Amino acid sequence: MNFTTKLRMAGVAALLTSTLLSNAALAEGETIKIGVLHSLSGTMAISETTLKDTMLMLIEQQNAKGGILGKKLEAVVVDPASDWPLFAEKARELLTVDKVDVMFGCWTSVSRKSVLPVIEELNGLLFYPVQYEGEESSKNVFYTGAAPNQQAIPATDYFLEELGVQKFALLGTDYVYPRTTNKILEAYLKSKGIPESDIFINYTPFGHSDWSKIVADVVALGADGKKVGVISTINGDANIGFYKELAAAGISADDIPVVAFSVGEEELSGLDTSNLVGHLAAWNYFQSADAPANAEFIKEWKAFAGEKRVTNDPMEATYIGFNMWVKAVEKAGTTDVDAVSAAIIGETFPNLTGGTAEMLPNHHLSKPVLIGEIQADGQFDIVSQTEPVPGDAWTDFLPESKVLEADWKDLNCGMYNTDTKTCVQMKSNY
Amino acid sequence: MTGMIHDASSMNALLEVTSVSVSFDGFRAINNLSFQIGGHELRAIIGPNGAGKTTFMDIVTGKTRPDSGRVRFGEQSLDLLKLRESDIARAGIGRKFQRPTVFEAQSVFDNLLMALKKDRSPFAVLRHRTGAEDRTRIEEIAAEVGLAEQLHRRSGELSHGQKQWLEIGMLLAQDPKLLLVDEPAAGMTLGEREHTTDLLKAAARTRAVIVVEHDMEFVRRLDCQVTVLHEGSVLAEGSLDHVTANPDVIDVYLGR
Amino acid sequence: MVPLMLRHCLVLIATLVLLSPVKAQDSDLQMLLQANRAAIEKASRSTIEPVLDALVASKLPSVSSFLEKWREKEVWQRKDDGRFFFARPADGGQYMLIDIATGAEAGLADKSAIDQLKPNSGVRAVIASTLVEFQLSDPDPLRRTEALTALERDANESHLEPLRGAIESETDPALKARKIRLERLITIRFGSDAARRAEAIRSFAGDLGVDARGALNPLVATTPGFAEDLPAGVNVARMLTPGKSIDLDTAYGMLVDADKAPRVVSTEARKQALIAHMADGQVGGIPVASLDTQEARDRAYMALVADGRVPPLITLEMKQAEVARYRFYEAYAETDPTLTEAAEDTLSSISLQVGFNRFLDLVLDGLSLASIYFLAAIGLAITFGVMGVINMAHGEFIMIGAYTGYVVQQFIPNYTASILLALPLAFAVAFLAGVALERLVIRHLAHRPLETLLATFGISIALQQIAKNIFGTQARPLTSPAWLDGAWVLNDVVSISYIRIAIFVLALVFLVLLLFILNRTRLGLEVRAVTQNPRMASSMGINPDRINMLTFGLGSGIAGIAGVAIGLFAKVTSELGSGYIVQSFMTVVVGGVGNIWGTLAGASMIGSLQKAIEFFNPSNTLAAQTYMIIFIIVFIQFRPKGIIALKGRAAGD
Amino acid sequence: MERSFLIRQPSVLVFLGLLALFTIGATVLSDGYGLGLMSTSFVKILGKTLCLCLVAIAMDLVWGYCGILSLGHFAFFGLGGYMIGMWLMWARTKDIVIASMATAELPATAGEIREAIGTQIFGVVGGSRIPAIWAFADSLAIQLILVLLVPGLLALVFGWLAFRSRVTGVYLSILTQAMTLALSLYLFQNDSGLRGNNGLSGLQNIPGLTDLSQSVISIWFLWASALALALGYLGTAWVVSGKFGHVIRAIRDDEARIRFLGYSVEAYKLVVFVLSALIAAVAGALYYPQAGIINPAEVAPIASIYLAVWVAIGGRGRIYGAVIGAALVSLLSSWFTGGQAPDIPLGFYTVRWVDWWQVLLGLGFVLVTLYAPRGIGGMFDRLFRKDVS
Repeated sequence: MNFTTKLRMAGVAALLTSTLLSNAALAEGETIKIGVLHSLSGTMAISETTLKDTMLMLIEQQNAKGGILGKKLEAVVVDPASDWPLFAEKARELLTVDKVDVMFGCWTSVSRKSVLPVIEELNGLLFYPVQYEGEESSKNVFYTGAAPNQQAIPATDYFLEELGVQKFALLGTDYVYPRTTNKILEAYLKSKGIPESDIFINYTPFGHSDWSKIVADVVALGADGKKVGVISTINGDANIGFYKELAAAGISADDIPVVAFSVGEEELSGLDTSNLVGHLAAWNYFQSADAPANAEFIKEWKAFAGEKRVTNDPMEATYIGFNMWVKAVEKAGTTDVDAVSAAIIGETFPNLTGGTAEMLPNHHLSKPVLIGEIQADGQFDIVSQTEPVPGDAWTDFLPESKVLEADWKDLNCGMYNTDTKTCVQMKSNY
Repeated sequence: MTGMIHDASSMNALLEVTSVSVSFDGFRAINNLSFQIGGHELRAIIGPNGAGKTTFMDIVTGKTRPDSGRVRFGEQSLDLLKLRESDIARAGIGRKFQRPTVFEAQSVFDNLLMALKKDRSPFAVLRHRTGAEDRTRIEEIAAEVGLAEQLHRRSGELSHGQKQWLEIGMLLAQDPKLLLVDEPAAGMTLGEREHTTDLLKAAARTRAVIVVEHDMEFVRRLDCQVTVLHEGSVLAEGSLDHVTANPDVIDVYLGR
Repeated sequence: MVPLMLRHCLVLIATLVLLSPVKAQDSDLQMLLQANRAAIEKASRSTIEPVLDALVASKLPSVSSFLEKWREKEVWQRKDDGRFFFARPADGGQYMLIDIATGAEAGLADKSAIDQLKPNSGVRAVIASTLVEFQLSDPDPLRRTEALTALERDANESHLEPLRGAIESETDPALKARKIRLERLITIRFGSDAARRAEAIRSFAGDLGVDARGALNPLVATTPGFAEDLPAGVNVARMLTPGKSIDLDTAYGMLVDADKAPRVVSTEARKQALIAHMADGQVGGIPVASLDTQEARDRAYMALVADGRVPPLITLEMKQAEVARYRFYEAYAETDPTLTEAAEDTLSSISLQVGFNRFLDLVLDGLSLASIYFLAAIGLAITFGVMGVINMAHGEFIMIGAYTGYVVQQFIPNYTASILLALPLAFAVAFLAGVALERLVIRHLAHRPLETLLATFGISIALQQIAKNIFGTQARPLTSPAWLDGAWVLNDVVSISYIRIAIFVLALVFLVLLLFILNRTRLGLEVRAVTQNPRMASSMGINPDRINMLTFGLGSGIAGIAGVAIGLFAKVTSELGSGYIVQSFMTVVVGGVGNIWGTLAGASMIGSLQKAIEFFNPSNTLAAQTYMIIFIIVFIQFRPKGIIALKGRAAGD
Repeated sequence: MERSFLIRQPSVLVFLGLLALFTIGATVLSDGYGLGLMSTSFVKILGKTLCLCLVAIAMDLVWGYCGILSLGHFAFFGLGGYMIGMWLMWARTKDIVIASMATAELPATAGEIREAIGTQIFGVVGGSRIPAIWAFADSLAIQLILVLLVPGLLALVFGWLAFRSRVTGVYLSILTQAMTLALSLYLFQNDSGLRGNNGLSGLQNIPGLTDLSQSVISIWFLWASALALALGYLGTAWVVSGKFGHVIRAIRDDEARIRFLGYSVEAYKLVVFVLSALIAAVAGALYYPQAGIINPAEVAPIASIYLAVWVAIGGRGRIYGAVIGAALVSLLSSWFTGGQAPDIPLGFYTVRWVDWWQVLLGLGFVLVTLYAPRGIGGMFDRLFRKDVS
């Protein structure tokens, strides 16, 4: 190409352009392209790499089954490097340069918020596999992780009813998910008759390691004779220091139980759990779930990624999301975003824990909520499993959100005010 | 008190240092030193190593703050101890360091340009345009110090002696009332020394010049009043012949 | 408590009635369980109590052992007939079932044919509390301890008498003391004799235990109330003056809640009222289109009020008038004033003690944090302070140390041995890495400190990524030996974990060791010589290159050891070190460069100050860190050379 | 600015010419205005790269020319972004709110609109009260002034404190790093009123221009960034070419000596520091609408260290060096993280660029500092036998 040759002479920038150009030319191939938008470097790589591997495994399996609609699947893996603006940049690149048909990705809310305007503008499709704070429903996103009512609220109920907790310490890493979740929980607890003075809230930075004072503060909460429980939205590495300090302080789960929303098998593999036995986590999936589909999934995962690897909730969410998308594409006979989006609502797929997940009109799943106690081997002992709970995009426990509803089937609106009967906005406010 | 010899100019001294002391980590570098110099005078300061010559200059130029004493300068009797280095320099005291310190990355012209007596505030400098007047002045000074040919060379490329001259040139460009010169002749060839002596003598016609020097030959050539420092105080003052005849001085230089 | 007892009796009767249809060969226990099968299968704290009461009331001998096994999750249920068994694993993935009453083997079963009962911790706590009466006088001291632990967590009125009965016969003095203390605690909460309760209350004066405060605080808990005249029998804690000790709005709200005053019309309610009374494009004579200011809306609403179509607004005066008709007070839930008075007295004596001890605890926390900062920064103090080298890869040496510890643990499963080996090994590995860095990079950048900063930053990102490539992105476990588990507990307020103590000791050891090396050894002498005057030193036969290499290795090696220590109490990831680098630099700079004492001072100041800020702002640790850094920035302005300033080359002149 | 200045600085003309060519070329190739051969995402990358070049120039001014190694310049860059981001979010949300309230029974009051905006913007971080710092968010003009004022004031106060007490060299570097760390920690708190970790997002949607496609807007921003870069380059070149430039280089080379010439080093440093902070702020204000989101991680210390590294790689003390360094490293990063670089199978191990590119980058820094202390710009100079100080 003469044109390209000229460009090459213009230097590095042009060289890059030409690469992009040639890629763009190839994009109309015979494969269905799947964008994988997970950080492979930076702070979030710790969690997100696993999901990238899960996607690669699922795609490989689907190809072994013959692909979809007679076409092979091709993964386009990019690395947004835990850099939030880079998520938007990479998403745009995936949609316009690589021309992917669907994207699976993001972990943190801020990365999703970064990507949202881009996919809404370009009418892309994103499956988001992580539990999050809710308060969002985009036409172009399917949320296969838990909304607060599928994780935080049932866990709090468990605390109130099963453990008789009367005083709550809400400990979180200082970012959006804990903040919003705690705000919802605060409102929920007050509605359950817990006075404000019995709710202690603390926020720590990412990767916090100096927990002794906070643990001491929590212990001191017990001084008015009420049973104290900790609801932890502590993220990532910081958990390790927290649990170590908890164990060192000799606090057993029977004294002060901790229920965590961000601690799964993967996080526990980073520490010695013998002192943490009995503390809790709430998820929609545990590796220990006793179901044939799960056993099969774990076997395949270990064969793909290695014997020592564990499975976790976001992996199941990815798995369900991927399979639902496959079914929807087959049903629609095309990968066209609007057709697939319409086809996927009401679609069902078996959970790994038994039962069936259903995609709701608000782009969330209905899934059972599981509560597990940590065991000495780093796995969870499931002590409670609910019937499938429909994910709620807008929580019922905050006055502003109570009146809001998302429905992409009939109302065709992600933020519908049931009081005024108006669609507040078509596109998300990020 | 030593240093009882006063010449006529001391009545209206340009620089008046009174009972200054300073110590570093217990070592008394300057010990109750008093010193005066008039408006148009050439003065040499000699003394063995560690006599406090450089510290004395540091105090006058504001680099070191004395523990006690007074330093007054100029007609308004400015209290130098209250001023910062740059203010002191602007008040009219120029200093040449022992090792030539010119801005080696920049040209001779630029070095002189920076030294030229002008408004030194950042915004004035930002607006500065180098006019014909400035060029003429710089060329004059360059000619005076013998660097007319070198004006557009990088000063880092100059020989050692040329750097010394450039530095003297920079002092002249500042047009100070008082010049402090630290060992100007160090490392110079004989011819260069003569030229330097002439420069300093010429400079002292319109301003006060204090030369710190080791080299007795050079001091003799300067042909001026001499102050001998020892252990941070003035040991003797007067003509070179006078002080070299002083038994104390002989003792210090030759004795121990 | 009477209705509860009644309920229990009813359950028991119901169970007995249900007994007959169960198969004849079943033991009484099995029958009883089958009768309550649903409640046991889906055990919940709120529903399990009647079942437990029935079991206890049955007085069957095997009840206590069944409860214990149940609590330990050792009870299984056969799926086909729902019968309960104990089980132990047998060959071929099968389980040997054991009869719950006789302990006899009852045949093999496939794992898929049986379900394990997994009572959650709430249920387990209830079971434990039920077990208390069986265990209080058990000959096995372990069981007695268990019972006491259960009582400490959750006791009720019914435990008081058995506990009192079990004190006399107790032989173990420690357990006896625990029982006596518990007896007093439970007396405070459930005792029936006021004098005895008051005595128990007073006996806890100055006691720091959380349990003591836990028993006393409920006694002095108050609820606000109001009345036209103070009713008799209310134990008033204090009177409330509306507008002063109680908010006027809160007070008025109490009246509204009790239907004693009309509800305040909120802005939103007024808006709804306007919408409801819209007619012909206007409300109250004002066109709807012009209702786009609050002021216009208020006018429209007042017009509606004038027409009597909406409730009037409640003005401040009206609120005040209403509130003035009542007296507001805070009342104790406990009606006996002698008890509340005793509790208040005791608590005030405790709170003074608690305050002091909390301060002590804060000091310990501060010391601990300081020792961690010190360990992290001390290596830097050597390389930066003594050599003037800015090593941005210092954090990565810490990381190298931590990963070394992790690798050692992969080969040596004994945690004590592996830590003891890991410490010198981490030093050695980091030392070598440091020497390599010094020889390959830093030596060539002598006297260009800002450029060493950039080059070592490059090394830092490369090392981090290499660690990621080798060890993966997941955090790796670095487990401390069992003897470092737990905490040194002075009382319920002051405690510090053994790991932190170990780190503190390690920091002290290094302080002494380094002071020794620098001040008393040949190497130290040479280091100081090179620091002060390299040219002179080399003319005296000291090889400055060698000294720089060793110094740098020493600093890096110590960072490696710090890595093991930090890994023990936090986490091992590739980003472990980068979290400490800025803090370490600040520690060194604040303390004063080139001086180990300075680093100590810097670490102490930063550590204790951070804890102090956290103390005043306990809900936001992030803010504490922010203020800390701002403080450091300001501090440096006033002491640019740090707390302990040095002169000479190291001071950066 | 007179003719003689440009004649004495031929490199400035060359650079401006190349920049114009580049911008026109990109426009011609773009989706929005041209042949459609260059994707919008790439145009955005180019636009952002220009902004990074501009902040690199600011860094070069303060470090390369004046010798102050600031490791906190992204604080100013980020603050510039935040200030413009506040208006972008506010105005966009206001449009949405007014549109959704248009159908309500009663016309909305100003208070209701404010409240609804608050809920929309802060609902996501669990709040609805509008923090005081958003007082002027409604006014583009004021926020534009704040783009300069806030970072400028921070630089002024910080610089005044630091230079007055003569904190220099490495100490100053660490202090500037602490400054940006404190800022990022502060912004991380939800209580900061700037939406905590989520930051300000959706900034690419320009209020009032919602009908325009991003392919067009991206070109506008490319031009705006190019213009800003051109002005920044020109301005910086002018500043450093005159007597002021000589003085600040003299400060870099020998601070004490220039002091004895009567120059107040502190005042000069402060002027340079603030000036460079202002340039950085402008760059940030142009960068983030293209990036779409700004959050506290952007002002974390590491970003500023990278900035120093770009300048070092490009060659400090030469303005084009800063531009080369910033453009090269950021475009390379973008390429390597894009998954476009092919993996290298070695049989026993597959070298994947996502895994190894950071290692290469790091070692690259080391090699450049060791063997090419004048950076790529220095090699340029040698090529053209030019003697640059």
